[in-house]
Amino acid sequence: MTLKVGVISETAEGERRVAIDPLVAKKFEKIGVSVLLEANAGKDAHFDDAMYADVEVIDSATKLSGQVDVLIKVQIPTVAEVDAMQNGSILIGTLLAHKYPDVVARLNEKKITSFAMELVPRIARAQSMDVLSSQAAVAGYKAAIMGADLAPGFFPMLTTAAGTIRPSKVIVIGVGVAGLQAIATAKRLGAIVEAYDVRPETKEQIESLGAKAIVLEISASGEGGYARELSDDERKQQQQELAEYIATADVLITTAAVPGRPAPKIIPEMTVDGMKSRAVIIDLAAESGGNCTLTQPGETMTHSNGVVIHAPLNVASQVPIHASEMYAKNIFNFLSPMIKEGELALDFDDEIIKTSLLTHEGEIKHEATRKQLEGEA
Amino acid sequence: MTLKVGVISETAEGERRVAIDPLVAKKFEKIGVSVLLEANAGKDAHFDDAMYADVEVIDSATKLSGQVDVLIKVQIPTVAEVDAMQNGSILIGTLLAHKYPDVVARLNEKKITSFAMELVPRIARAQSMDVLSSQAAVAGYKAAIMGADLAPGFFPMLTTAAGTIRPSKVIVIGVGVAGLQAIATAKRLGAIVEAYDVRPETKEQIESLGAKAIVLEISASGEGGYARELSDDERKQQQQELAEYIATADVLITTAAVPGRPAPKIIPEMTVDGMKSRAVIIDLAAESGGNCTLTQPGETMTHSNGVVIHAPLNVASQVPIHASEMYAKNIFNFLSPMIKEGELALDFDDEIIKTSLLTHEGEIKHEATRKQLEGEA
Amino acid sequence: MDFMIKASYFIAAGLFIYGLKKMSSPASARDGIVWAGVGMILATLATFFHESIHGLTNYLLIIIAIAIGGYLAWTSGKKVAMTDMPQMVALYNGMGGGAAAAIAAVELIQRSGMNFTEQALAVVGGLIGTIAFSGSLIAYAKLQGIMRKTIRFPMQQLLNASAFIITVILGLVIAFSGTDYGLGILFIFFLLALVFGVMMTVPIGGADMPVVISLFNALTGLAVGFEGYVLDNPAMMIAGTVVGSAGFLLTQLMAKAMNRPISNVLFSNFGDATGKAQDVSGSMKEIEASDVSVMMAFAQKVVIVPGYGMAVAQAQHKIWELVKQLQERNVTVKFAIHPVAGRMPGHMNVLLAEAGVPYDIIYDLDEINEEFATTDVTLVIGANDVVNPAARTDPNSPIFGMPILNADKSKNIIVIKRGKGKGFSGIENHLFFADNTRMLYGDAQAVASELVSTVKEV
Amino acid sequence: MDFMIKASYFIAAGLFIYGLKKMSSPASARDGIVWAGVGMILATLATFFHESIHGLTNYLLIIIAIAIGGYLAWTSGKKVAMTDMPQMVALYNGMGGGAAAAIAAVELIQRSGMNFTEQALAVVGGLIGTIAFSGSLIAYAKLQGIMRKTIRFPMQQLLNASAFIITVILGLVIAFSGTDYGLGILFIFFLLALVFGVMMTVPIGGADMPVVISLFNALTGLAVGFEGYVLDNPAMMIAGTVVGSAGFLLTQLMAKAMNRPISNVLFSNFGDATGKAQDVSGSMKEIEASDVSVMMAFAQKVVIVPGYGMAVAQAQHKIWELVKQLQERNVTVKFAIHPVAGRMPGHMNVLLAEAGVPYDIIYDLDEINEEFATTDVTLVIGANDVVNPAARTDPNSPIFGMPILNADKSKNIIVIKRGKGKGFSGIENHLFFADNTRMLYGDAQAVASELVSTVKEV
Amino acid sequence: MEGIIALYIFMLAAFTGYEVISKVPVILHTPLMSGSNFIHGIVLVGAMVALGHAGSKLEMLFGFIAVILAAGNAAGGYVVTERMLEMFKPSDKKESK
Amino acid sequence: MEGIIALYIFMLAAFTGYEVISKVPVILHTPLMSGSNFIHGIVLVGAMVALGHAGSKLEMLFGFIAVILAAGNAAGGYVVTERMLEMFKPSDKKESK
Ligand SMILES: NC(=O)c1ccc[n+]([C@@H]2O[C@H](COP(=O)([O-])OP(=O)(O)OC[C@H]3O[C@@H](n4cnc5c(N)ncnc54)[C@H](OP(=O)(O)O)[C@@H]3O)[C@@H](O)[C@H]2O)c1
Ligand SMILES: NC(=O)c1ccc[n+]([C@@H]2O[C@H](COP(=O)([O-])OP(=O)(O)OC[C@H]3O[C@@H](n4cnc5c(N)ncnc54)[C@H](OP(=O)(O)O)[C@@H]3O)[C@@H](O)[C@H]2O)c1
Ligand SMILES: NC(=O)c1ccc[n+]([C@@H]2O[C@H](COP(=O)([O-])OP(=O)(O)OC[C@H]3O[C@@H](n4cnc5c(N)ncnc54)[C@H](O)[C@@H]3O)[C@@H](O)[C@H]2O)c1
Ligand SMILES: NC(=O)c1ccc[n+]([C@@H]2O[C@H](COP(=O)([O-])OP(=O)(O)OC[C@H]3O[C@@H](n4cnc5c(N)ncnc54)[C@H](O)[C@@H]3O)[C@@H](O)[C@H]2O)c1
Repeated sequence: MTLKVGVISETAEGERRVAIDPLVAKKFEKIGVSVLLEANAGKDAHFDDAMYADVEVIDSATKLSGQVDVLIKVQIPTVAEVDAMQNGSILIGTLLAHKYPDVVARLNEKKITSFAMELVPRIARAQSMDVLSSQAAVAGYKAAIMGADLAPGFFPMLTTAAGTIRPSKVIVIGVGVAGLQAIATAKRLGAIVEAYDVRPETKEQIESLGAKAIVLEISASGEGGYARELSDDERKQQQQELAEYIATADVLITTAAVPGRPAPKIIPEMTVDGMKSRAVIIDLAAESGGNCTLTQPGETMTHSNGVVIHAPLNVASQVPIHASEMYAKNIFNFLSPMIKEGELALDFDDEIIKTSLLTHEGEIKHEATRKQLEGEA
Repeated sequence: MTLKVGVISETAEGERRVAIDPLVAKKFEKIGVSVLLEANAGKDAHFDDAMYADVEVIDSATKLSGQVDVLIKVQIPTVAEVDAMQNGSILIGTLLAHKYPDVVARLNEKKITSFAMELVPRIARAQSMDVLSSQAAVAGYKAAIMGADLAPGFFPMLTTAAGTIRPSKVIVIGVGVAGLQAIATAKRLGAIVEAYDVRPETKEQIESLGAKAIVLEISASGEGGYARELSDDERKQQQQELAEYIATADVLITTAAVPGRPAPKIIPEMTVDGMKSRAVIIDLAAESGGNCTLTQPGETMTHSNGVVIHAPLNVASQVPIHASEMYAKNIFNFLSPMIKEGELALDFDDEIIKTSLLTHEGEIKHEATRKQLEGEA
Repeated sequence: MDFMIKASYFIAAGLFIYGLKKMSSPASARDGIVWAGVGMILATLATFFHESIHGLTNYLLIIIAIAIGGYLAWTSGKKVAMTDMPQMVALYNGMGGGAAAAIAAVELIQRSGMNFTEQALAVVGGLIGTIAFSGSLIAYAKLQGIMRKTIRFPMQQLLNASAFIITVILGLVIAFSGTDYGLGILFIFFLLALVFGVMMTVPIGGADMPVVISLFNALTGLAVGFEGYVLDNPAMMIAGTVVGSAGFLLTQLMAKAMNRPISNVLFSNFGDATGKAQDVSGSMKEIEASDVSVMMAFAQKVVIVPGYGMAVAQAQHKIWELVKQLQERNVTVKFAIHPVAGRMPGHMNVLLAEAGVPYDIIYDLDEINEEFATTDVTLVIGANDVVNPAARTDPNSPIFGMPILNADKSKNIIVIKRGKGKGFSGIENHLFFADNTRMLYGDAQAVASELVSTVKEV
Repeated sequence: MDFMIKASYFIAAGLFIYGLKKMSSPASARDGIVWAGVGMILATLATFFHESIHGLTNYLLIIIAIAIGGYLAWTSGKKVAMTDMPQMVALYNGMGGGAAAAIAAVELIQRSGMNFTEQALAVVGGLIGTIAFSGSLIAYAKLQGIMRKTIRFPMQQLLNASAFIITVILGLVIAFSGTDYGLGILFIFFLLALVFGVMMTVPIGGADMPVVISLFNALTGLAVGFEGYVLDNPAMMIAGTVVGSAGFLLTQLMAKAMNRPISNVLFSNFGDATGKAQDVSGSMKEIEASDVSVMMAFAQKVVIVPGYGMAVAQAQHKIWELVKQLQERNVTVKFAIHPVAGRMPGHMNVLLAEAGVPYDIIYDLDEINEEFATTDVTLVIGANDVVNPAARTDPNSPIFGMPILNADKSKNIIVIKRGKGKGFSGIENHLFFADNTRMLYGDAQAVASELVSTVKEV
Repeated sequence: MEGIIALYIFMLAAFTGYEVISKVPVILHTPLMSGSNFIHGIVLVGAMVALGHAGSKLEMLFGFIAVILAAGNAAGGYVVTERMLEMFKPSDKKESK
Repeated sequence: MEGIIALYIFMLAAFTGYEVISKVPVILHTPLMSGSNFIHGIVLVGAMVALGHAGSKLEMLFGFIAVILAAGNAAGGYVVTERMLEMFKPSDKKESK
């Protein structure tokens, strides 16, 4: 019997992505895995059922979940969706366990082996499975586009018969994957781009995109390519130094994040007060609370001085085609090495599997999540 | 007594521009003209009253209109606004007389000398007064940004660990001022851009931006840099040939227009049916009815096959800062040559004044408008 | 002693070659001339000990002659203006040719026991040297403005050819007649050669003179080489021949740089630039990319005016490369963008941004128009209407009243375009005919590449 | 007759120079050898009429000897594998040296009335020729695998030096003793020279052999030139000297390309590549930009692998210019973009798009990895991790399992980077040590400009 | 020949050899080495003369050896160079201008 | 000197001259012309010899003229060349490599 992999529609609000695109579906078929798809699961990402060749399309998510060995999702399933799954089957998705303890508990009860893609370690070999990177790239691009769209002025310089238009200045705070992509996109559009990150190595990276690095006196590089949290004093100093730069920005894109922690509040109200009335803030860190103290995640608000603060959630989902394609490719790269001749063969010693494993055989394998849940119990 | 020029808030819905920006206000002051500004007239364009140095700010539009020699507007005033003006004073704006016969009639009654900026002839000397060009440039840029924002995929190519994203194809129909700007902006963002216009000389212009020109067998260049209208047969042939190209587009931006006539319907429903479900149409011609038969001016609708048709009105107003700046500059370039030592000195033999003059001393000077009104009467 | 002299000659010959080699690269050129100079001094000093020099009178004469010739040439060479250099080269070269001819004359008058080969080479060297002598002097006179007219008449070439043939026949007679020739025939031979040198040079116009001078230079070299054989002096043979062959190649390169075959320069009487420049209507004057490169490389400030042609040619990347090179040489470079350059608002901005030109060296009309007066070179790339002074001066022009970039106010204007194509408004542009404007024809991208590579060589 | 022979020699000498000149440029190299060949045949045929050849026996012997030597060399040269070419060059060169030595021997045995200079040059030519002879044969034997061991022992250099000094002293004795020397001393002299040639070559390792062969080639040239003087044959003098001087320069260039001074090759016994090639570590070999340009200009297919270094150097515009130049020469050029090249997804795309590289020559890993095997030159620009074969081969490497661009599979790999800097993952890259990899050091932008200008000159 | 004249010839020839090589690209190093190896095959001419005027048996022997070796140098040098240069055959590629 | 040997020297020298010039940049054309003009000033050596062994008055006259002219060639050629080459002084500007 061949391995069955299933994909159901995402039910979270505003979610337009789908966990597998037609191309990856075909790749799965090629390695002897059969793919089951809930009808219209890819519709919002512009993948019609008809585009999935050789895939078994099933009307109901419940029916589908009940017969697959591996269920693949973009976001964490609801408890009901977990209930529909077979005991002991496998779940792969961006599970954000700490936010949904009840779902994790249910997964554990049903002895489901669940993998959280966001936990995949950031080692070279796993780059192709790194959903954080792929979705952040999408978000960074989109953030710059949003900035250009919301801004009441041009990005590029334009010399015309009706006067010369000066280019906009875009400042990017937090130069991770998303930040770099935002820099690149804003630069392309002709804006003057400056960027800041606590990690000093980002300076060269910013310059490698032709943008200007803002260098403060404070540094905060941590382990494994992530940033560490700053002390209160440090944060204050950072804020003040930055505020001066930010006052000159027409568009401010913030992406600063510290994994597993709320986003650092780098932009206090005072800084916003100092900005131009035409300025626009795109706070990509909204998902983890936002880098601006005024940010209301998911909302767009106008500050008293006219500054617009846009704090979109789930930005990648706004470019559903490519976000889905990349997500699906990540999943395939993650799952396919576990499949030997059409059979699952999990090597629990493998670093990638070990680290991304959330629940397995009734145990919560992810330290932090277990502590959180046990603490609760 | 110095000449008084007045600017009042635009009252049309969605209009964010203002007819004079702080820079031009200062220029007027420099040549001895005093500028009166309705309070908060520039607010939507992010020009606070405080930014206008040396300008007399007046609370009420009516009060203001009653004391200025020249009233400058972006859009045509309402009848009430005309009523507030002094008899025999001057009005400058984009008057689109054929759409608002009642206002024109009232202007005539009040013996107001009114200039319609859109009638300024397209001669070399008048390029700096050409509001059609300046606002079209803004619209073209914005159209490409809108396209990028509405598209469910990336514009540029991206080779990533999660697969390679192929660039989007953007097709621009109608390569006038707006079309060229849209081409340039979409190219900047990394899209593959193709463009089509009936005028053959646009081929070289398209290529001068690094984009590819679509060449059909049909040509329709008319006089004075404008296009002529096509015969029915020609239009059909054009549509069919174009449909094949358009089927490959991810974003379609249409800007085709024939001055003084409804926009040519180049994109029939059939063509839209042939497009990809992910495709987005930005119909910049919406103002004059749209290039697509499905277009509903001012609306965004989704066609049965998923294609989104966005038909924004008054696009320039969405980039209010620079659109206002350019508009103001145009006005200044138009008005300042008429001012000699702080006094108005109109030379009614001057080609520019002659051609743009709408009403003067109780006469409707613009041929077409007079005919239209007299026909009505 | 003899050995020492020979060794000195040997070393001098080596130094000449070494010096010439160094002179062929800009970085080492100055060392080159010094080394060659050392060789010259060495050879000259050694010659004072030459066995065949005899008699105090002769010694004295030698020293006096050197003093006179050397002093006059040295001082005149020192004080002449840089712009007059070419004619000085012609003058000194003519002297060299004359010297070779005079040597031949001495040997032929003396009938100093030459074998046939030697005698023949003495004659040939004498002929060539004499032609180079009188020809160079004419070239000098023309460039110096002493002789203003370019003399031409019908059948001129036929006459010249006849004169040349007669001279050659006389030469053959002398060469073949052992010691039996009379002084008379020798005299006529040299006279005819002198006359021929004059005749062949008078019809050539001033603009072609550098090529002609180079040719005479090569001829002098050859003559010196031949007389070297006569005098059994390998240093002269080598130095002369090296110069001869280098000179012929150089002549060819120079003619090629002017885009004309040498034969055309020498015989067609086509290149009369003196006549042309006086034409009142004005004319478009062409220029070579390499010369533009030198102009820009040594300028203080260069302003670049791009237009629609740059867009059509997609030359923006090349231009930016060029600018970076100029910047490396500390030239100040600015871009002047006209509000309606190109075919859409901001056309030039888009292209320059694509090429990566930073915003801070891009200026618009109002910002830069004052600066043209202090600009050394304005490089107009595929722009036309936006630099057309008619907009300021000609009320009947369709573009009258349009503000333009005052490129015409700068010291030098270089215009890159493909040919005589008009701009958008379809009118003539008087800027192209201005005295300080030079046209650099070609597709903007191709021309820009050429500029890039030639600037590198400066 | 004598004149005809001399003329033939003259023409031959001219053709040799002309041929060599043509051989120094890739486009004309093949014509060059043909012209040189024509010269050789002419000179050989003419020599049959040489006045000093007498006696039927001698004629017969000459013809037989030519037939034997010519036939054997021709056939062996024809059928040898391309990879064995270097040792064949060594072999034939040794034969030339031997011939020069044998001529010296004949002349010295014959005591044919030489003046001092001639005798001295005969001795020097004989010495040099003999060394080149035996040394070349050893080089041949080593490369051919006949002699596998590299013999080294303590005090070797001292011994070699002594042998050389004794040989030279013997030579001086012969040269200075007029016709008074005996056959015995002559015999010992040549024997010692033979032995010295062997001794100086045995300690040198296989990898250095090309340099050594080039040196022997120059020596043979010199020997031939000297014997040419002895035989009063200017063609031999010129050909020999030209080869001698060209050969010394070539030796130097080759040593430089290996990043070592010649002295090091000859005396330090350091460059034993036979031993080394088995050594896994290998060494990084540098290359000049101009050589890379030639390689690429004559390649069929070039693949460019950009990495983070290109981004840091902002070299994308230059690289694209380079590519356009190659395309003009009909070289197929493709960009290979690794999924994680640079520091963000799509980093390379952004830069290449900025430079204007069209999408259709940009390939991603899956599309292009098969193609490396058929690629002539892979140009790696500031990339490191993404072409590190350790990802395939070394399970302990932190990047093991990451798919990489198989640059190592292509025929030649050129790596541009500033120095020994590691990539993002901080590990060594064995690709840089591969036999077919050459390092082109420098900032990517600067190097790319250099490539652009040198490709133009090819 | 006079020694000093020989010196001139040596100098000029050496300079010529140096100039010809000085701008040569690396890929031509080996073919050029081989080509110049062929050119000193002109030693054949000398060997022929040496053997031609050889008197004693010993001289003849050495002369004979000289000719064999020299002929080998010339013939082998040519073949090998020709084969190496085959890869520079003018292909359909455009020549640089 | 034997004619054929002279021929060799002429050939080698001609080749040398050609080679030295062949890769020269355009801006060096004029200075090089001037430099080579100086080099044939070596005719001075010949003129000195000619005047030195002149016998008759006529010979002396021509010899005298020869030396004057030749000295002018050498001295003037040097000065002018030197001045032209002054602009290639290594300045603060970066040299092209
Ligand atoms: N910016 C706008 O918004 C806009 C809109 C519409 C019209 N216009 C008008 O367009 C004009 C713009 O002026 P401009 O000075 O930029 O351009 P222009 O006056 O149109 O002149 C362009 C020049 O470039 C040369 N050219 C064309 N292709 C070339 C190539 N491949 N390489 C080298 N040269 C090339 C042409 O001469 P050859 O053929 O001899 O090469 C031509 O004379 C103005 O008249 C303006 O009013 C502007
Ligand atoms: N693409 C992504 O999304 C992403 C994100 C994070 C990390 N990464 C990692 O980044 C790495 C990318 O690999 P890569 O091959 O592109 O780069 P790399 O492995 O980081 O190597 C870059 C090389 O470029 C050289 N270099 C730096 N500056 C230069 C300059 N100005 N001129 C010439 N050379 C220069 C450096 O050597 P010298 O110092 O000797 O010059 C260095 O070895 C991978 O390990 C990948 O995993 C990628
Ligand atoms: N090893 C790999 O293969 C691999 C894969 C993906 C990412 N990475 C690296 O990891 C890094 C982070 O990636 P990410 O985008 O997921 O990071 P992230 O989303 O966790 O954080 C975004 C950025 O915010 C910055 N930041 C945190 N606190 C800040 C503060 N107070 N002020 C300013 N900036 C602050 C961080 O330095 C980081 O650059 C990237 O730079 C990338 O190079 C490595
Ligand atoms: N002389 C000047 O100084 C000056 C000033 C401004 C504009 N212009 C020229 O005028 C031209 C038109 O300017 P605009 O942008 O205001 O034009 P527009 O807005 O009136 O029309 C836009 C474009 O639609 C095209 N079009 C019309 N019918 C079409 C059809 N059926 N199919 C396809 N395309 C069709 C037209 O050719 C035009 O290019 C520009 O190209 C510009 O060069 C000249």
